[in-house]
Amino acid sequence: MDFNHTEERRMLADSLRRSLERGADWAALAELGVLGALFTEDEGGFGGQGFDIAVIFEELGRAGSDAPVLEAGLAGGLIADAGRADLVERIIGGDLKVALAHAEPGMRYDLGPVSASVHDGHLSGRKSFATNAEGADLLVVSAVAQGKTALFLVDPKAQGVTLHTTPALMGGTISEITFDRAPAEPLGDAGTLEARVAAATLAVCADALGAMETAKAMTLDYLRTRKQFGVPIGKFQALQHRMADVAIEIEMARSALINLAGHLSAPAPTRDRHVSAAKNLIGRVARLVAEEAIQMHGGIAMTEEYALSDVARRLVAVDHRFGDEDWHLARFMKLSA
Amino acid sequence: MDFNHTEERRMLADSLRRSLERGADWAALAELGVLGALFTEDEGGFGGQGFDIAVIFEELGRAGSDAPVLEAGLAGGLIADAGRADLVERIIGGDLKVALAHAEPGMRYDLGPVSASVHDGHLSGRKSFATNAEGADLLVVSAVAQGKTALFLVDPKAQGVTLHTTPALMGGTISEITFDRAPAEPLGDAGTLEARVAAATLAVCADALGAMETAKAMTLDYLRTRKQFGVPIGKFQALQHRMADVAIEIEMARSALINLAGHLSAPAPTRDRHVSAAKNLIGRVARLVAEEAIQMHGGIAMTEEYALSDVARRLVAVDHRFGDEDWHLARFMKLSA
Amino acid sequence: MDLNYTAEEMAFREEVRAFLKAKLPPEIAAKVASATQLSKADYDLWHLALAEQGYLSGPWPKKFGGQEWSAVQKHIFEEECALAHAPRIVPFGVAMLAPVLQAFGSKEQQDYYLPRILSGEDWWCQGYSEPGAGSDLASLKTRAVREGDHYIVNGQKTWTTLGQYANKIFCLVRTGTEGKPQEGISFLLIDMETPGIEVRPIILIDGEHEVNEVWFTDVKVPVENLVGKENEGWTYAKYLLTHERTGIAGVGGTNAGLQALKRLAHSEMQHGRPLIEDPLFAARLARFEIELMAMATFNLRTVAGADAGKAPGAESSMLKIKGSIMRQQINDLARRAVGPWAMPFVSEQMEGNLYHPGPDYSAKASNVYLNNRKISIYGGSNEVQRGIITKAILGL
Amino acid sequence: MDLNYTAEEMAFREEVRAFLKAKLPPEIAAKVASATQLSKADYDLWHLALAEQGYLSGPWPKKFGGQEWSAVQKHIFEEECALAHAPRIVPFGVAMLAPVLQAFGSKEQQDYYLPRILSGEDWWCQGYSEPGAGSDLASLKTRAVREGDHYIVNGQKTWTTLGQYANKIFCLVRTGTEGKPQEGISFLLIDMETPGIEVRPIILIDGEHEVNEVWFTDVKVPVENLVGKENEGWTYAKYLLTHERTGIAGVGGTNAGLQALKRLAHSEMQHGRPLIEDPLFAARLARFEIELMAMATFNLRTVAGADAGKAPGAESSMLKIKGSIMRQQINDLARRAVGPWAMPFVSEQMEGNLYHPGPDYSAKASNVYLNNRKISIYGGSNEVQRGIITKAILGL
Repeated sequence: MDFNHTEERRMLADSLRRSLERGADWAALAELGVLGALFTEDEGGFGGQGFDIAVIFEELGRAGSDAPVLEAGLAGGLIADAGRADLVERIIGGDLKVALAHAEPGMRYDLGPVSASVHDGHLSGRKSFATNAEGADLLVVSAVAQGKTALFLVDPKAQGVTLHTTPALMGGTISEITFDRAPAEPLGDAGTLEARVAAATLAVCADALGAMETAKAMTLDYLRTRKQFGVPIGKFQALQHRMADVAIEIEMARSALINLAGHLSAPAPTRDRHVSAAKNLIGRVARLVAEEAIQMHGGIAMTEEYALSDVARRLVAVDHRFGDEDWHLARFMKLSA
Repeated sequence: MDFNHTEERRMLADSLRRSLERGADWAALAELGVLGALFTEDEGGFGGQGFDIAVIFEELGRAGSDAPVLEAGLAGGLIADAGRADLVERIIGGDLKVALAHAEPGMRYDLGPVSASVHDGHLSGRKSFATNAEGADLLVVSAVAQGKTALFLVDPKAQGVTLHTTPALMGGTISEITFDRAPAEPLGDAGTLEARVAAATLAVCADALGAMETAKAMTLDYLRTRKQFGVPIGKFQALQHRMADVAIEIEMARSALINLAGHLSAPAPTRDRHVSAAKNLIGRVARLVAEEAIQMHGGIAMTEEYALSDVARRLVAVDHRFGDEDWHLARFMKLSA
Repeated sequence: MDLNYTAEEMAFREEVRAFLKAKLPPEIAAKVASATQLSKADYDLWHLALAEQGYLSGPWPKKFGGQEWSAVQKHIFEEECALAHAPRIVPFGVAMLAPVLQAFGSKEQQDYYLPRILSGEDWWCQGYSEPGAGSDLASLKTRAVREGDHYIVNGQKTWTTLGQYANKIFCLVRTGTEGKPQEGISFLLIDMETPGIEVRPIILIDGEHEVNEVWFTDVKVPVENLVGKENEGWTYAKYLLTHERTGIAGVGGTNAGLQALKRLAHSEMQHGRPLIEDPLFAARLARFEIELMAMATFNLRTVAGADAGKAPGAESSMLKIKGSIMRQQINDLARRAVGPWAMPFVSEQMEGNLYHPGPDYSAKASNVYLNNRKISIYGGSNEVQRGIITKAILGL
Repeated sequence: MDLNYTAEEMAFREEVRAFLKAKLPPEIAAKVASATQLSKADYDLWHLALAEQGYLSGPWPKKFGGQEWSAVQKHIFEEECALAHAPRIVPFGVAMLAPVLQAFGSKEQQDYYLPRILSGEDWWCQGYSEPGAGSDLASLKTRAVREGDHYIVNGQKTWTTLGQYANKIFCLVRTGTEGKPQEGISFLLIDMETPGIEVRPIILIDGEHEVNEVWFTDVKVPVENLVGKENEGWTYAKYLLTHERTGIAGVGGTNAGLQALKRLAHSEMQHGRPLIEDPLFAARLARFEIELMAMATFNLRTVAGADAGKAPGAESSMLKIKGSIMRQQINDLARRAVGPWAMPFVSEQMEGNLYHPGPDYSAKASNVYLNNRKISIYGGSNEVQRGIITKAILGL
């Protein structure tokens, strides 16, 4: 048993943290190897394991990064599963930004059924909640063809593709996409979608942990410096004890994340049991941390200008991505029965 | 709208409180009118409304009384429903102690189905959770006769009746009773059982409220006097804030009790919705109050000798009488759908 | 004990309902229901409708043209308005400044300002909080120095709600520096048109513009704008804080939120079934409703007590804590209920042609959840309220 | 990162399992599983079985005959013992006094006492707490005054667990009154047979006799029974408190409780179906299991860190808080699960032929729930632990 990250992962995490502090752009992330670390050696990368994803996304979450790294792993992973090494190489190199358009209105957090369809090489349908699709060079889109759900590549700038993009609660963007007979290139079947979504859920959990650490650090800093009634508010025992509980819950979240990362390659029922356990627990803790951080800060945390607001929204959004607390609890119960 | 008790009820509550402090016995309770207040004028008493029950049991709970008043109202109420004014008069006068034997192993918190049966005037079966049946002069027992559940009167000292009695978590006693062809006198049908159990559930809720007030008073007293690290522990802000939350929840419990008392005579679906709302909420608060009172006291609260242990057990037992938090939540959901 | 309203109270409820049905424009109610920001015109329209009906001054003393509503009447009025999705009454003039003027203002101030509050000619905002003061209100720093017939005001106020629409502001300012921090504070009425006042928007965590900073640079305020006596403003401020607390639990709004959430949960689908049928969600909803039933009665007990002449006092602190937590919980449940539709995050302050792509009921779920984190912070944070309970009720 | 045990650790687990299977008497395991009180004979039997196998001294240094188990080994041992329903090892001699003697005792003390601990000849109990001291241990008042070759001890200790079985007690006593309260405390070994010692039972809220008061009246203790130096006992006590904390989260016991509860919920019926199928109960169980999965890893992270030489320090405080709360939660769930069977309340101290009328799994549900309220109080209450976290981890 060993709860230390490998030297390589620690180094990647450290340099990623420093780069993000300096405002790393997409090219810098690719240069650092962040994108390569999302893929296994077989796929042309040098990572792709649960703990690779964990260390990278914890740093992205800590820094509050909006870079579309999750999409590179999720859509890129599906591209890799289809054997398109040519595209994966360009993703790892930072030359090709990809995003997934799978969810549809009414699916809520389920992975199906899909209504979009492909006929004669053209895709029609409406997709929701596509994160960071705006600015992507290539979309991976699920659709029904010959009665089965399959994956397709669609150029977002092609005829028949319309994006309505808004800011996303967690940062970055989120798009509703309408496909009206848009040209679609077959990519492969959707057989690995669940596994890739499991990895993306791990990414969200790790991102949340990083954001929690930032929220905690900001709150502690504020408690130490902000004075009220003549003393730093961190001297008030009621806040101290609540902050101690917050710190404990963050350790619980970190532990759940480790469990998930260590079982990402396990057979699907075991993997998904850990996915749901971690997502449920981390969803709960993320909300606690966001709400306590705001409450302990007081008014200043309510302002857009103060950096905590971004962090808090990112934490609140955790529960809305890839299934909320209750959705995962129900799945955990089913998988444990 | 008026949230004050009538003058009569206030006087009854005050004198009951003082009598209990002086260690009132059964005759004294009858003398005070406590037993008469459980019955309506039609039944030969001078109360019987939700708020009569509320004020009486709040005092009994506050004092930690083990007197079988709940049984007088529950079994006695069923006797009154059967039109046995002769017996009711003796109950009100304090000459006849009664108890109900209805629940059976396996029924959990449901009110049926009943397995005990009556043939040729003799009752056979096993009853559980009969509170304060030990020492009762007469038992009201439910059993199936001619295919229908009906109520019977059984002398607990009669041939064929065996009680196994243990102390009850909330104080008083609880008996398993085996009936082996015990002589049984028909009382009536079981059509008013639900209404009488609703009233008994109100009694448990009111009793809980009284016990909460005692737990709160004892804890505040301890917080004011007990010193640790040189100061009264009530000066520690973390405890102050938790105690403030406890006080708020007790006000919520009191409010739920008022809602229930005010709707005890409403049509069954409305009545039971309030029964379940109050029992669910008061079950939750009772546990919180018991656990926080123990935790804030520390070690001394763990000892049998210190009076809080009785109070805490009484509060913990609330959730086990007439349906627990989840049982009532499920019923509330059903009644609200 | 009687949980029923009197015949008079029920008649009053019917009257309010009829008024709301007749006078509340559906498009304004729809905005309120969907948590869309109201324009100044929307507020003004509703203000005038209420004034015409005499409801705006309903709680005022009769000698100032009011009807001396009982606390129960106020409660009924608030409950019905919330259920009808009426805009909230902007409280700063009608419910905050007016009682202070009625109690401590000069005859001239009363005669001049009170009618202008009702007519909508003056839109008042509140200048209490300052950056760095928070719940420790008494540590305020904005200074007013007497020079002849004027005070010269310098400093900064913050969290000034709807200050962007106001033409008047009532301020707590420091006129003395001796004694305890509470001493040396005065209560000043200031015209927002006066040179040296600058209003700067604060965008909140929900992306909206609701509050402002107000900066004062050598602002000349006539001495006749002083309310009561110099250096005794703290007394008036405290009076104001304890005067109008019957609505503090926000039961009306929370109940309206619960009803809206129930409707929503019948529309939103999960696994092909309405969300309301999900046992985990249904249990959350039921637990909440059970608590709300209790809180409504807790609130009424306090309200009825206020009518019976008992000062609500520290019970208000209990109601504020529980009420704010429950309001936040219903917002949290609504956010959960809309599922992934909570992710598109759009505010009316954002640029571009942004609309929320989901069903109407989902558009503001995140914004409202985020915005209402404020209610456990403002008006004395829940931590401050627990401190009040500790002293006043628990005696610790 | 590697969540797997090493081959050596897995082999050790197998060895422990085989030992438990061969040597743990089923009737003792049944008592533990049903929370029935163990007799002194039960404890002694198991103590000797462990001693024979060398497990009792497993964590001890090799120079004292131990095997220097790693923290992970200790964890594996505790986990397997809990799952097999082995009696807990009474820690006072083996795990508490022994490390102190090994670190600070004289050669004579080590040679005399350590073998007697393993053989069971001495049953030690702990004389730390005093009435009125609670978590503020340093305020202790029991006095030891030197007279010639003896200390004369007067005072009172409390919460002395299983003191009714003990023939020896190690005590913190006050030998000096100057300086801070922590100064002037000495660590004394006392024979319980000495005249002037009286042990009085304390019946706890669960109705059982587990702890005692120990009264000292002019008790003569030979000076050679002083451990280390006079007035430096606080150092040794602190060493003891921080030495053995790998089991502090109680994961093994909580996990055993969860497994038992799952079995129970398949037997107990509600509305004619097993309780496990009730969605509300199943959700409680699932939430708990999810948390336990995380806490187990949190615990292992700390345990593995201890092996890597990191002092667990304030992380132990986190584990103590979370571990005690979760242990209490599983007891609470078990109490809920048995439904009305929680009401018959029977303890072994009660008189008469009392047996619990319900199914076996229900007999002690209330008692265990009540008894384990202690674990968030003793050994430094959770409030004290939060204070430690505040200073040591949060830096507030």
